[in-house]
Amino acid sequence: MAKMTMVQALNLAMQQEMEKDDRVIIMGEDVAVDGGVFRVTDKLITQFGEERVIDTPLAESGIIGTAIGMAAYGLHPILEIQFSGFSYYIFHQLEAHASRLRHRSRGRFHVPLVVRAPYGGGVRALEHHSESREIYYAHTPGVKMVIPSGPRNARALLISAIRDPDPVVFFEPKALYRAFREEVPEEEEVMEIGVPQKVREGSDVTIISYGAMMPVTLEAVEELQESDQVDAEVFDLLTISPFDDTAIAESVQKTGRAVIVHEAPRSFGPAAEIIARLIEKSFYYLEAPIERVTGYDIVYPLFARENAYMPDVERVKQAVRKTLAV
Amino acid sequence: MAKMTMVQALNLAMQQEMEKDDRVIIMGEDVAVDGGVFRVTDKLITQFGEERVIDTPLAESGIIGTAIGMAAYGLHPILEIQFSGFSYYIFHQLEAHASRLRHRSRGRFHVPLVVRAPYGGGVRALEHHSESREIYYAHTPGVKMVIPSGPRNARALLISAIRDPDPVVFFEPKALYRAFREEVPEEEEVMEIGVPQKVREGSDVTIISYGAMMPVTLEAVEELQESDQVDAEVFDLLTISPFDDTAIAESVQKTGRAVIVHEAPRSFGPAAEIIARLIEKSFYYLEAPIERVTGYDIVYPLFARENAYMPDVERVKQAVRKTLAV
Amino acid sequence: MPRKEIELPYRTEYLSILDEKGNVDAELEPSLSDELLLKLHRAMLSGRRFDERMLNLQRQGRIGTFPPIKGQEASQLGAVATLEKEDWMTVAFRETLAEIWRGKPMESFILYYGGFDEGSLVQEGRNDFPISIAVGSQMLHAVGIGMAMKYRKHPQVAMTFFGDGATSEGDFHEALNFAGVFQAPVIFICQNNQWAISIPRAKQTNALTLAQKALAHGMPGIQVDGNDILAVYTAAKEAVDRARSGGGPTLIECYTYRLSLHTTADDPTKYRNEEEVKKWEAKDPISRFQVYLSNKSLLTDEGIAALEEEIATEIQTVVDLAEKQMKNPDPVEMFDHIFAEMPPSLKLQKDEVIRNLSLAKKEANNG
Amino acid sequence: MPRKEIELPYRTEYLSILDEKGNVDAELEPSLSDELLLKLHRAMLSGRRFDERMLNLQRQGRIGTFPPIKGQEASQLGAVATLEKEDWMTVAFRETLAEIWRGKPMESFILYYGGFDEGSLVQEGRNDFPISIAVGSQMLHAVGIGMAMKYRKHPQVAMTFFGDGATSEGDFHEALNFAGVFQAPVIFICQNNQWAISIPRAKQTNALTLAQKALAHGMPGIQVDGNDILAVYTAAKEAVDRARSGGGPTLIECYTYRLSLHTTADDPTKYRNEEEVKKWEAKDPISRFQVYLSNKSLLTDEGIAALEEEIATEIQTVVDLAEKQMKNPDPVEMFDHIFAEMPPSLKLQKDEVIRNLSLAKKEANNG
Ligand SMILES: Cc1ncc(C[n+]2csc(CCOP(=O)(O)OP(=O)(O)O)c2C)c(N)n1
Ligand SMILES: Cc1ncc(C[n+]2csc(CCOP(=O)(O)OP(=O)(O)O)c2C)c(N)n1
Ligand SMILES: [Mg+2]
Ligand SMILES: [Mg+2]
Repeated sequence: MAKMTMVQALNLAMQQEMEKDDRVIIMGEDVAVDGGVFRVTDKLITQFGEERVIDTPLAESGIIGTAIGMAAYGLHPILEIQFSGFSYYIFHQLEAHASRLRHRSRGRFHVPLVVRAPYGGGVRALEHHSESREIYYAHTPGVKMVIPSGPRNARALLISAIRDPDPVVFFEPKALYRAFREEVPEEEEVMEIGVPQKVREGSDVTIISYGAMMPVTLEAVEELQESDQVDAEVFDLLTISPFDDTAIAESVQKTGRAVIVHEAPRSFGPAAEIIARLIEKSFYYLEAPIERVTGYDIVYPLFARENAYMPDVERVKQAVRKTLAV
Repeated sequence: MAKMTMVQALNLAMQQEMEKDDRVIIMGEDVAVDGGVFRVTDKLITQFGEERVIDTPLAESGIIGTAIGMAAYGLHPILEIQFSGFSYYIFHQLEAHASRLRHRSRGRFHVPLVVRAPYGGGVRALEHHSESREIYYAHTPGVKMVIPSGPRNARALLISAIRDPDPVVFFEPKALYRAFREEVPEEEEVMEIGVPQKVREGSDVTIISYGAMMPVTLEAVEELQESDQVDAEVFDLLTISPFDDTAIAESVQKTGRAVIVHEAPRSFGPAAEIIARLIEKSFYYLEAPIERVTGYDIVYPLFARENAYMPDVERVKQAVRKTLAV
Repeated sequence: MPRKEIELPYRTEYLSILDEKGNVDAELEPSLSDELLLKLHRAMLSGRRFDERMLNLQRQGRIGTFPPIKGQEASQLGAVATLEKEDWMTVAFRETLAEIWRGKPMESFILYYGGFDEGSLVQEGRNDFPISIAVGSQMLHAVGIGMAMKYRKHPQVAMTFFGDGATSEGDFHEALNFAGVFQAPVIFICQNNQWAISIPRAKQTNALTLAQKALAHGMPGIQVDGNDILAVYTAAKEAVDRARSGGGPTLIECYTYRLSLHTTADDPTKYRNEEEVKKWEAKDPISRFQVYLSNKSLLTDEGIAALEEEIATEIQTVVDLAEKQMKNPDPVEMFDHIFAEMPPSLKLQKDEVIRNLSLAKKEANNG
Repeated sequence: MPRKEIELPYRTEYLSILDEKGNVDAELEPSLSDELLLKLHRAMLSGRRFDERMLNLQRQGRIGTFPPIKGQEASQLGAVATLEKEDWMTVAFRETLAEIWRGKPMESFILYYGGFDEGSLVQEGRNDFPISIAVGSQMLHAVGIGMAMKYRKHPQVAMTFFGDGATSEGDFHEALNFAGVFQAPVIFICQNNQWAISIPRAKQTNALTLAQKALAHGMPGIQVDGNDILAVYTAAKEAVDRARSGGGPTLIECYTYRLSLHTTADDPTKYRNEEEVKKWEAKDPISRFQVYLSNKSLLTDEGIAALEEEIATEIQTVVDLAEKQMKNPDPVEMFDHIFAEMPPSLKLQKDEVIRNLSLAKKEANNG
C-alpha cells in the first residue's frame, strides 16, 4: 500500500492494465512525451513506447473516431480529452457510433473505449476548463458515465472502465487530482460500475453527491454532526449513468429526507433524475422536499467569482437544515 | 385565416419575418433550391434570392460557426440542421460560442440565431432520424430550447425565436409536420418563449407534455374523461428551457397529481427536471408519485419497433390511472 | 529572401482507361482474369437489378426510405474488388453493391430498409462496419482500424467510402490528416456522384477536384473516371498495394453520377434538369463494360439475357426470404445490444414494456 | 483515356524579405512610411515587455494561467497592421499583441487572466471577437462575418488568427471551405509557432507546409517568414487588398516560433530541447527589425533606451490600474449577460446567491 494522489492512482491503473493486456493503448493530445497536461499519463511512453502511448494531432473527433475503429478491431483505447469542456468535439462520434456500434452491428462489434477527461471547477482555470456537464453523457443511451472521488476509487473504477466492453466516459475531478493522498493497494482492485457507494451510515437525512463535491459534502456532514447533532447518511454516486438506485431508495425510505449536491448547472442536471427516481420508489416515505445544492444555470464565471458558483460547505449545511426543519 | 399544416405555418413565419427585416437570412443544407427536405423553406429562395436563402456545403459546424459570425455582425440567421440527430455536429460551437458570446464580450456582441431542426419519431424514418434529445440543449446555459406542438403555436413561436436576441434551438416535431391543419391568422402573431400554456382545464390530475406527444396526451385525456370521468388539466410546455414553472406548480397544487409525457429517453430526461421543480414548490400538495411516460434509455429502434418505443395513448392512460389509484 | 513557389511532394492525377463507348486504352488496361471480369459484370448487373427492385418495393410500401445506387456500380465495385477477405471496410449508406460484393446478404437490405434492426447484423467473418448514415463520420473508423492493423503488424488494409458531400465535413479532413500522420494503410474512396441531395459539386467546394484535397494532408490523390471499372480498379489496386506494403494512405475520387434519386423521399426535379441526367446515362458504367467484354468475346447478347433471368430469380428468392422474416417483430428485443450486460435501470424499463405488451394482448383478447 | 497530372489553379508560395541579420531584399521591400515603421517597432517592443511582465505577475501569483507570445510579435503585428479600424478580427488566445494594436486596453489582459470576466469586455468601436480558447473554432466566425459583409456590400474584411495545431481541427477546413465557396473576404493567418503544447509541427500533419492546405479549398496559400515583419505585412496586405476588392480569401502561414512556454502551466523541458530554442532566439523578430530601422537611420541605441523606459512606465501604470479594479468582485454579476432578459428560473437562482451572501455577511459579523 502506498499513499497516492488521484493523478498517481490513475497512472497506476493504466500502467498495470497496459502491462497485463496489450490491447490497451492510450491516445490523445500531449499524452505521450509530455505525459498529459496534468501528468496523468506521465512516463507511460517510457515503458510502453509510442506505439501504445500515442500523441495525436489536435483533433478530438479524430481521436475518438480512430479510437472507435481501433476498439472495433479489438484494441481497448483510452482516450484523453484534455478538458471535458472540449469533449463536445467528440459528441457526434460518441453518439452516432461509440454508443451504437454494438446495437447497429447486432452484437458483432463493440466499442470498449474509455474517454478520460479532467472536469469540474475550483482550480482557478481559464474559460472552458471548469464546467461539469456530465448530463450530456448520462442522457446518451449506450454510454456509461463515471466520476470518481478519491485516489482509491479512481484507480479501481478506471481499471473497471478499461475492462468494460462498452464505452465509458470517465470524468476526473481536477480539483481532486492532488488535493489529498490515500492508501492505494499495490495489487489490482476493481469496482463495479453502476453502483453508488454508501460512505457514511446515518439516520436523519440522506445526502447524495459525487466527484469533487464529496469532500465538501463530508465536511458539511461532520460539521452538522458536531453543531446540530445531525446524523447523515452519505452516498457517493460514482457512476452517474446508468446507476442502480436500490440502495439510495432504501436509505431515503429510512431517513425520509434527501439532499443532492453537484457542481453541474441545476436545471436538467443529475439531481433531477435522482429526485425523479426517489419519487418513483420512495415518495411515501418522504417527509420533506428533496433539496438540490448545485451550480447555477449560467456560464461558469472566471475564477474571481468561482467560489460563489461552487456549492460549498455552507450551502450544503443550509440545505440539510432546511430539509430537517420540516 | 387559413387552415395550414405546421410546415406551411413555419414557412409563413419565416416569409413574413424576412419581408419585414432584411437581417433575417436562412442557411443550411438543401434549404434554398430544394426548399428543405421537408419543404419548410419551400420557395423562399424565389422571393428572397440566394443571398438570403443560402444552400451551404455539407458541414454543420460550418453552418453554425459562420452563422455565429453573421449574428454578431448584425444579421439574424435561421439555420436548418437537416435532422436533430445531426445537431451534435454543431454542439461544440453552440456551447463554446453561441451560448457564451454575449457573456464573453460583456454584452457587446450577442448571437440572435435560430437553429431549426426536425426532431422526434413516429415517421418510419432511418437511423438518427427519430431521436429526441432536447436535454442536451436544455441543460446548456445561454441557450433557449423551444418545441411547438401545432401549426399555430409553431408559427408564433418561430417568429418570437427569430426576434429573440439570444440563440434559440427550435425543434420541430416532424410527426406533426403534416399531421393536421389549424387556423393560422394571416396577421403576425407571437408567443412568449419560456411560458408553458394551459391547454385544458381540469381538476383531477395535471398532465405536462409537449411536441408530438401533445396530440397523444390530449387523446388519452379525452378517452379518460369518457371512460373514467377523469378531468385532467393539461399543459403544453412549448419551451423546454428556460421554462417558468409557476402555472404548473399552481396546477399541481390544485390537482395533487401529475403525469409527464415525452418521447425523450427517460433517465436524465426533461421529465426529471419538471419533477424536481414540482417537488420544490408543490411537494406538500402531492397525493401520489409523479408519473413519467417516456421513451426508453436505448438506441431508438428502426421503425418496425418504434411503436413500442413511443409513448402512446394506452401508456398515458395507464399512468394517469396509476396516479389516481392512490 | 525570395518569393518562390514551394515544390510539393505529391501531385493530383487523373485516370481513365475504358471510355463511354467501350474503347480501351491498351497501355493502361489492367490484366484481369476472364473469371474476375465476368464476376464483376455479373455483380454490376445484379446490383442494378436489385436496386430497381428495392425502389419498387419502396414504391409499393413494402419497405421504407432507401437510397438507390444506380450509376455508381463501377465506382463501388472497382474499388472493393481489390480487397482481400481479411481487409476491412467502412461505408456510408450508398454502397449497397460494395457491401454485397463483400458478402452482406441481399435480404438484409430489405430487412434493414424495411425497419428491422436485424438487417444491419454484421455476419461473423465479414470485416465491414454497418452503414453509417451520419455523413462523413465513417472514414475516421477506417483510419483507426488501419492504425490498429499497423500496431498488430497485420498485413491488412482498410477501405472507406464516402460521397462528394462528405468531403465538406471536418471529420473527412481529420481522417485524412490522421491517416497521413500515422501512415495508416487506408484507401479513401470518394464517390463523387456530383450531388449531395440538391447541392451540386460546384457548390460543395471551390476546389477544382476533390482528389486535390489529399495535398492538404501529405498523401497522393487521384481522380478517376468512376464509370470506368478498369480505371477504378487500377487506381484502387495501386493504392491497396501501396498501403499493404507500408506506403501509407491514398485518396481516390471516383468521378461518377447518381442517376436516380437521393433517396426515395427525394424529388430531384426540384433541383436538377433532365438533360444532365441524359448526358450521364450515355456514360453508363455497365453498358460500356458490356461492350468491352463483348469485344473480348467474353459476353454475348444471349449470355446477358440468360444472366438477367438468373438474377431476376435470385432477387425474387431474396425478397421472399426477407419478407418472411419481416413479420411480427418482438419489440422487447429493442433492449438488446445496448450494453453487454443490461443495467438494472434498463431492466426495469424492459419489464415495463413486457407488462404493457401483455396488458395490450389481454385487452385485445377481451375486446 | 489518359493518365495525367491535373493542373491546379493555385500554387503554394514562400516569402521572406528581411533576413535574420537584418538584410533586406530591396526588390521585395514594401514601402512603408517611417511613421508606420516606428509605430510597429514600438508596438513590438511594448508587446515583448508586457509579455514579460505578465509572466512575472503570474509567477508572483497576481494573475492566473497566461499564454506568452514571445517570438511571435512580427507574426501578429505584420498581419493586423494591414487592417482598417472598421475591419473585423477573430483570434485564438495567443494574439495579445494583435489585440492591443487593434485597441484592446492592456489592463484588460491583467483583469482577464486575473480571473475577472470584465477583462474580456469588447469596447464599442472595436470590431474584434474576444479570445477563443476552443482551438480552431474562431475561424468560422470570421468567415460568417465576411459573408455578412458581402451580403451588406460593406467594403470590409475579416482577419482570423490560429495556430499550427488548429489546422488539424475539422473546423479549420470547414472554415476554409465555406470561405472558398462563398468567396468571403477573409484572411486566414496561421501562427505556425512549431508547437501545439508538446506536439511538434511534424507530428501535426504529414503535409510539407500548412500553407498548402489552401489547395484543398481552392484558394491561394502562402508561407512567410513569420519573424520578418516586412514579409508578413506584404503577404497580408496583398491578401487584404484582394479580399477587399472581391478576390476572395487567402491562407497565410507565418512560420515562427514560440520562444516561451505554452502557458504558465506548461513545462517545455519535458518535450523540447534548449538548442532548438537557441536557434530560434537568433532569428528574433525584434532585433532584426531594429537592425533594419538602424540601417534606415530611423533608430539609435539611445532611442531604443528611451523607448524602453517609456514602455516600462506605461506598463507599470497599466498594472496599477488593473490591480485597483481587481478587488472584491460582486459575485452576483455572474448572472449578467447570460440572456438579454433574465428568465424567472435564473432570477430565483440569483436571489439564492444574494441570500447566501447576506447570510454569510451576517455570520461574519456575528462570528
Ligand atoms: C452529418 C449529416 N448531415 C446531414 C445528413 C443528411 N444527409 C443525408 S445524405 C446527405 C447528402 C450526402 O451527400 P454525399 O456525401 O455526396 O453522398 P451521396 O448521397 O451523394 O451518396 C445529407 C445532407 C446526414 N445524414 N448526416
Ligand atoms: C478544442 C480544444 N482542444 C484542446 C485544447 C487544449 N489546448 C489549448 S492550446 C492547445 C495547443 C494549441 O496549439 P496551436 O494551435 O499551435 O496554438 P499555440 O498554442 O501554439 O499558439 C491545446 C491542445 C483546447 N483549448 N481546445
Ligand atoms: Mg454525392
Ligand atoms: Mg502552435
